[in-house]
Amino acid sequence: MIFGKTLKLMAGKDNPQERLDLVTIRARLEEASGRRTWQSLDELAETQEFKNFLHHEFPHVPEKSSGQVSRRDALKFMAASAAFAGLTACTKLPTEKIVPYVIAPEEIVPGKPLFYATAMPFAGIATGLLVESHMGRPTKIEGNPLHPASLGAADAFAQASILTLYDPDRPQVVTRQGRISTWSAFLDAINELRADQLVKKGEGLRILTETVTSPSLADQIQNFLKQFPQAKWHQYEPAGRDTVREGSRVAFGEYVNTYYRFDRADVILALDSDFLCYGPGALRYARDFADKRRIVDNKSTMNRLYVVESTPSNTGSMADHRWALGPREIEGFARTLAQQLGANSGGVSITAPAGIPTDAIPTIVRDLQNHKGTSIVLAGDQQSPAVHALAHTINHALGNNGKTVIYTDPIEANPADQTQSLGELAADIRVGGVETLIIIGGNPLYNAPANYELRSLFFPLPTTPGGARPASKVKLKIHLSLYNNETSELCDWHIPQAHYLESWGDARAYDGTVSIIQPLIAPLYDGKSAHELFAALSGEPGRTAHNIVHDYWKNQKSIKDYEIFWETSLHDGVMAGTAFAPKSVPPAANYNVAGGDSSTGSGGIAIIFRPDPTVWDGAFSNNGWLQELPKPITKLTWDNVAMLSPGTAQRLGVTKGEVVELRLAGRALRAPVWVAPGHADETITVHLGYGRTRAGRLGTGIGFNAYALRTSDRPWSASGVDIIKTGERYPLAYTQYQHMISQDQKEVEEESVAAFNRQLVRVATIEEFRKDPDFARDSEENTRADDSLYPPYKYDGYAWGMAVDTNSCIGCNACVVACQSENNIPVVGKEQVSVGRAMHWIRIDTYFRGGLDDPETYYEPVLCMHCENAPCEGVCPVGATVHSPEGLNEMVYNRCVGTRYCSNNCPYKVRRFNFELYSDWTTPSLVPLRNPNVTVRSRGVMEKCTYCVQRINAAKIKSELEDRDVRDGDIQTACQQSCPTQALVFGNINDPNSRVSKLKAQSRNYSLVAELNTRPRTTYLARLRNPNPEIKG
Amino acid sequence: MGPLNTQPPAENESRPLIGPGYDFASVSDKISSIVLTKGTPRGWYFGFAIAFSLMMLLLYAASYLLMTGIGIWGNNIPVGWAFDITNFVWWIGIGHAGTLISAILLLLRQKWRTSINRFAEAMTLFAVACAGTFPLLHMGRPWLAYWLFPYPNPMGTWPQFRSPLVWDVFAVSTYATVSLLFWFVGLIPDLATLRDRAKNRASKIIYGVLSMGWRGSAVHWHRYETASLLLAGLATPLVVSVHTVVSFDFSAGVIPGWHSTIFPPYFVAGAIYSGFAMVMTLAIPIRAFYKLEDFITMRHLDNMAKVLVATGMIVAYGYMMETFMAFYSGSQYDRYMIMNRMTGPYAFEYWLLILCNIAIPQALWSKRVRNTIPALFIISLIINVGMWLERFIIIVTSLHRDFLPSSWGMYYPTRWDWATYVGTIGLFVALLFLFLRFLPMISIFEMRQLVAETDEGAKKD
Amino acid sequence: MRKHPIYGLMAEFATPEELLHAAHTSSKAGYKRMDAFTPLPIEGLSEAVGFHRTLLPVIVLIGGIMGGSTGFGMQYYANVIGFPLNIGGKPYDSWPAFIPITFELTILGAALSAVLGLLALNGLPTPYHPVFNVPEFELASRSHFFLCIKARDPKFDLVKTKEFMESLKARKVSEIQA
Amino acid sequence: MAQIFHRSTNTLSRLSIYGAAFIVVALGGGIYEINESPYFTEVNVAQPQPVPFSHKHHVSELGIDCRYCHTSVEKSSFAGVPPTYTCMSCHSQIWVNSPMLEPVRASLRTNRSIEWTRVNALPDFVYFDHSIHIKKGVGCTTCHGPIGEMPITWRANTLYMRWCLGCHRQPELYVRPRSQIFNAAYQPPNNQLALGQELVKVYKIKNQKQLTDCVTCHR
Repeated sequence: MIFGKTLKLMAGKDNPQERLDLVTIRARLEEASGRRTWQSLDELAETQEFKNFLHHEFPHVPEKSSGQVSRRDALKFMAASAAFAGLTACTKLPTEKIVPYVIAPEEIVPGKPLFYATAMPFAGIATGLLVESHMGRPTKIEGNPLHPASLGAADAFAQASILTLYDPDRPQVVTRQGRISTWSAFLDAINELRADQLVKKGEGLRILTETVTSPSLADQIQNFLKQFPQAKWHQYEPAGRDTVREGSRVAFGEYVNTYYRFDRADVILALDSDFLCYGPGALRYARDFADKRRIVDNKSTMNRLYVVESTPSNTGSMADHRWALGPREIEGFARTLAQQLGANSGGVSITAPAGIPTDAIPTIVRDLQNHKGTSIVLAGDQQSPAVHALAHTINHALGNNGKTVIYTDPIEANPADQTQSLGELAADIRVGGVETLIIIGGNPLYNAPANYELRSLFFPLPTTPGGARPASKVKLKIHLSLYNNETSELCDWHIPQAHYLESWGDARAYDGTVSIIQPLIAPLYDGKSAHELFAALSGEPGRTAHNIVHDYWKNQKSIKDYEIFWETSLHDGVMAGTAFAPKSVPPAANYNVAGGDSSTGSGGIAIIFRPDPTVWDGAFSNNGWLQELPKPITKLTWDNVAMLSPGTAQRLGVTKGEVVELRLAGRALRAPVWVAPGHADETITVHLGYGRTRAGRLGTGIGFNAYALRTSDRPWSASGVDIIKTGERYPLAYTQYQHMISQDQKEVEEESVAAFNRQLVRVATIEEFRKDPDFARDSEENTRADDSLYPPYKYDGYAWGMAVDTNSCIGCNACVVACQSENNIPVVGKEQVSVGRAMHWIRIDTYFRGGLDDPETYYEPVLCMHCENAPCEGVCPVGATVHSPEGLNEMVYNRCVGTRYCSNNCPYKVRRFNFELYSDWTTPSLVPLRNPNVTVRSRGVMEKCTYCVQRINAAKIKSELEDRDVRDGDIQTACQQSCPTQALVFGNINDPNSRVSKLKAQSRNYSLVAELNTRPRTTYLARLRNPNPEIKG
Repeated sequence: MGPLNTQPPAENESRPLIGPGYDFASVSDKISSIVLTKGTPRGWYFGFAIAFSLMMLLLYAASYLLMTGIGIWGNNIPVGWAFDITNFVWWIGIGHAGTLISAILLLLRQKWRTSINRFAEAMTLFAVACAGTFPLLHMGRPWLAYWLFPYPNPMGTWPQFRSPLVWDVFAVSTYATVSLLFWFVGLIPDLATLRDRAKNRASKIIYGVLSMGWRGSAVHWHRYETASLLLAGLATPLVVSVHTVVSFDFSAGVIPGWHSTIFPPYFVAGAIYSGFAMVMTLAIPIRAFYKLEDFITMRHLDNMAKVLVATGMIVAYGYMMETFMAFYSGSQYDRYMIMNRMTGPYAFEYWLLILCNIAIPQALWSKRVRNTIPALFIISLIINVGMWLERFIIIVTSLHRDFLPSSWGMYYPTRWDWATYVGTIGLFVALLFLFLRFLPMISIFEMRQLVAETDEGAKKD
Repeated sequence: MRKHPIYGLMAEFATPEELLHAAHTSSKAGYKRMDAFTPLPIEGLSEAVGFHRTLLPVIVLIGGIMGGSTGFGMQYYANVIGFPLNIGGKPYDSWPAFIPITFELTILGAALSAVLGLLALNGLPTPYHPVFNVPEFELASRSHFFLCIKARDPKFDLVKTKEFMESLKARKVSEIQA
Repeated sequence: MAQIFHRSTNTLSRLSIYGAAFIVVALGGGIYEINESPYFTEVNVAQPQPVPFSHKHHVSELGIDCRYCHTSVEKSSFAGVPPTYTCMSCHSQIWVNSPMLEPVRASLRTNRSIEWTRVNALPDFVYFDHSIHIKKGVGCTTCHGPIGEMPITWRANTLYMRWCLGCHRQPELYVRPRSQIFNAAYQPPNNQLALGQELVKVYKIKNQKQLTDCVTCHR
């Protein structure tokens, strides 16, 4: 009965207590402002009542040096009390309260979730989302099927951002010089500032924002700049797209936005571009790309993907041909290609890359030429302007422009070379030209190029050694941000920023489509949005974000019954007719693409900077889900590493986990080595976003800060880095390869070899598949139903099952986060991960084929197989895991006594055990986050994938209330829903017409370790490759 | 037990089972005096103190476990079981020798069992007590352990009787009960002796209550012997079944290295192997400390050594068959499992186990070794280690690399793993010390029978 | 007890052989209600004092059968009638899986009935018993051998019986206070 | 040798053996009984409420339909407890000054919810859904008991899993015609079994396998 107690602490089910407050707030808003309008939010937030609620609901979390410690103690206590609660054999349920509304908001049916469309701005660019809200508290983020950049999918960042919303480490009050202040006090300060600056026309007034695509915000800023003509607006995005913009400017003489139509492309050449997983439109690209290689039968066709890249990436692992090239070589490769295609190659000497067989390039050229208008050549966001320019001219030469490659006006409100723009700001500060600096979001003091030495400008060093530090030349520094971070620390004012789920706004998607960002909850921490801040700066503090956005578009769309248009835009999550029209831009004649190559310079080892796959530029450092999310291919968690190719590692005599010192242009950095199969030789990759000093209890002080080596002239790669061995070792936590005791690559290879011997991954080329469509089928004797002494169990009615098409899986991790969010899966921390106790219910197994120098990489999402003859069930002594009449392998948490026998006996090791009290029961702000339809597991309980049984039950009940059967597609598991490529399909396998049945009917269908006769319900479809027959190897 | 009509001693049993010059009186006095003397030897206090402190360590480890969870151990996914179940199987195995000596050797009319069966049985009880703690401690939510027993409850649920763990519960609890009964029945006449020999009133009463008024009536003796024989007849299949059921925990699984039909016989053999080793380990110091060389003679040790060789060879055969089957079966998983055992991360433990369980014990073939007490003592210790390693290897190496390479892992014990293990050893020894102090460690009335028989023999020639 | 102020007569012997011989002679002499007390079981003695076969085996058999049937019944009820569940696709009545517990409970039932039966038939516990009144009786659990002819015996006569017993080369014959 | 024990100990010792056995059994029985007792189950224990709301009065005497207050009972898992507003829709006209209703008026005034004590509580790992039970012909009083006769509400059933299973195993013994679901005074007819079996067919109620499946209630 221990659950009976514990779950009271967490809103396992809608705990009436939590429900009340948030919802009455919401209800109050409704009254205050009518449907879906959120004006007077901040007035309300000012009320004492609201403050009390906040305090009672989200009391301040005391600053702890390390969150771990305090959490651990708490855990002990909880565990103990839990234990003693349990020890009394029969415990009485505690008395509960029911707390009804005073006045019920009409659209809320207690116990039923609502969905709202909104959008998340990521590096300024929007992805459309649907957010599930239970009784007024957002609990789950999903993709918006109506949004062109999502089509129903959502990436890991977007889905995990809900955890950031409830992050207890977010600042909760306005601070001035680090001391608690208030918004109204700040407004007074602003008024002084305005009074002062209006006279000076904004002389010495500077605005620093991140990339802005929000038309309404841009409009506000422009108005502001009208008021203060001398003021300047700078933008900086650490993992920004400067080189992309610059490339287009070089090629076309103006900034243009480029997006691609993979649904029309048969041959794709990616120049170090991870377009499937990162960058604007990635979700859409992944879907279109996968659709072009979906296999129905052996007549199906596939597109072909060539990739040259330095760092192993998800896109690289999907390639039919992949070559690992160093940064310099990639540009050389692009030039060679351009030249052979007769395109403008910049008229500089061609350096044909060594890392690629000589016969390959002509073959690729031929392949591209055979697909004029149906091919794409694209360069990665981190490639030099030159490479981008070359890609543009190649596409032009191939006649892809307007067909597969679309050019539009830039989606940024104010496109610029941001690195340069920040440089100007730094220079102005240095000469004392900046009096007031207003920073909107971002964290420049952490992530600005090292050579700008921004920090010392904010916090000058003593002129004389040991002397007093002079005051910063910038008199007034104001920072609006989600966290009180390294930058806020040195600002005079810090204003807590409202999370995008708390505030109104708008943003453009990769193709210009505008989405309205509508809040799902009143700001939990008194946060303000950029809109509200600029309203204040422009002298109209009363104006709410809602009005600003609403009115801006009212002026833009001069249509009658605008309110209906507005409501529709809110409801759909996209604003009709806002996508940019394609425009034809001829490349400027014979432009010079020489130089600009950011990686030339002295030889030696080249270093590559990349945004981190899970914490990006550091913005997500304090997000436990993302920190613990195994990074693609490396499976690393909670750290960043310096990646080397096996060959280079051997040459340098370094092994995994060994700490080396990287020296570049007088700057140094210590980083643990990771040996990455398929990495380019003589090249080292470091990921940005770690080494934070002020990120919060989770993000502070883990990993190393790669920005320390990054300079404005070489933002993405530089040559001549020296690697010095230190002899130290650094413990790393990863979720695969955990059996390795020695650090050499032998065991990685052994593992993958075993995987292929055991036919866990089944691969063929499309030709082979056409010849032998059954190559993947399980052998007859492994699939006989009568392989048991006992009679087989009959499943009539629904029979749930899943098919996983490994041909579509790009290993993007979206499913992992979706599952974590849907099923209240706890975060366990680095130490626990390193001893093999990560809790993810779905994992993406990664195997290599071929030598580790340039291997093929294969992904295989593994979740519970829901075996019909489940080995786990027979061994459970209490029947805590049993089989449902619909074929689900059920895990009954409240019955589990934790013998772990089931996990031992699981051939797929998909079961996860709460070795300690992992679920956080002590942080109040995390309570509203939880999915009320899924039990939060206590300590000592086994758990595993349930096929999202809560969704199955909901759908079944709904169908019965409507007197019908569950239709195919009614039930989507969380992982399936989030998957950008629709690699996972769930449904009723007793219905021959369901999508899952059709997939399972394919000849590529096979099950893992079929010879055990476990008869898994989760089966896999074999991976196919489409290599160019003319290329050997 | 038909004592007076036993067959004439076979030629290999030339040496006496009891020193010369003992009659009913002196036997009774000598053994009971150990219990009834006022003063307790200083050595006893010393040994008990050490054992007791280890017992406290167990208590500490267990409470911390209860507070924090299994996480304090090294267990993980994939290695869900490690030290916990290893220790469980090891202790249970040790227990088996006691029952074997008292039941099977009784049925086989092996007279030499007489002087060692009492403390062998006691050892069984204490070993089972130690074993019993692990199934409880290894649970994620031990406070719900009672769910493994069938009882009417508000949930209307029952245990899942197909699970070998539930079989374990019944097997082990039955085993504990029957062993206790058997042991106590054996004690009754001796308790009567103590009652009658005791000087002070307190012990008279205590032993009086325990002996339940036994007065050695001929009729009682008659029923008593029938009962002993029946119990022996019941305990014999029981002891075999218990370790068979324990081996089901593994052979019922699908994991390569577990899923094997050879487990039941070779687990039973292994159990007896380790059990006799433990009897040897205990007997040698005890006979020295309490000057019992006349009762626990060289011939006892010699016979036990022979049993060790025999069971050791069965175990060795088990290992061989395991390896053979892995290759013969043609299952690549089994093949990989064996190769991994022999060459993988736990290869050292594996070869150490072969050394301890197979190589070194071969020395016992030599009569000289069998008659050098230090050698016997050391070898018995080595076998105990070896048998522990065997269980560790079976559990951990099978789990740490099973079907999907992606989820292969490693297991490293934490200090809490060790604390729990060493703690149970403390518990075991502490109980043993109490037993030696307060109960006759050798069956007095059976020694009288031995005296009677040897007199018979004497008369005959 | 009223009729006979004493429980019987107790003769003490030095060796099993003497006792055995004495027992035989007294039963020949027609004494029925006798008992012998020895520190160790002695072949044939119980027959000599007129006891032939015990019920114990039957009791144990019954106990075993009861234990076994309870065991199987319990499992069958729980898995087939009480709460049938699909466990790994096995049938509800997967009887092979029920054998181990059935077996264990058979043994348990038999063993319990063996011990309880033993105590019950022997009328134990009997902390108080007239024979303990005999001063030397404490040696019965050590080295001496006793024969007792109870007063309940029809042929019992304090004087005659005493003479008879002394004629059996008993070291000492003493009256047992009831 | 002297007797150690007195005659009486023979009887005592034997008694004590039976006694021990008896005590063990009694203990088990005792615990079981306590677990079934109102102290634990709270069956028939009227819960104190901020406002002494009488279902007897509102349901039986005034004949207000259950759904007037418990609005979401047919739509959602949660039957819904009426917002203060609902109470006041009547009580702004009648019993306007009744001191008994002061908390209600206060609630509306201060915009603070009335905190009712939950009468029928389930542990949080049990996922009960009202709507489907109503849909499948389970009447309110089947679980909530004679609500129409409760001056103050009490729990009518243990809500133990065993109790739930009773109906999930044999729904035919409990289901009623749709028209009667909200009838607090409904008494099952004599032909309940026949009727029930008929209704089970009509309502397409799932078989026992489905209904006693663990995830029907636990997730």
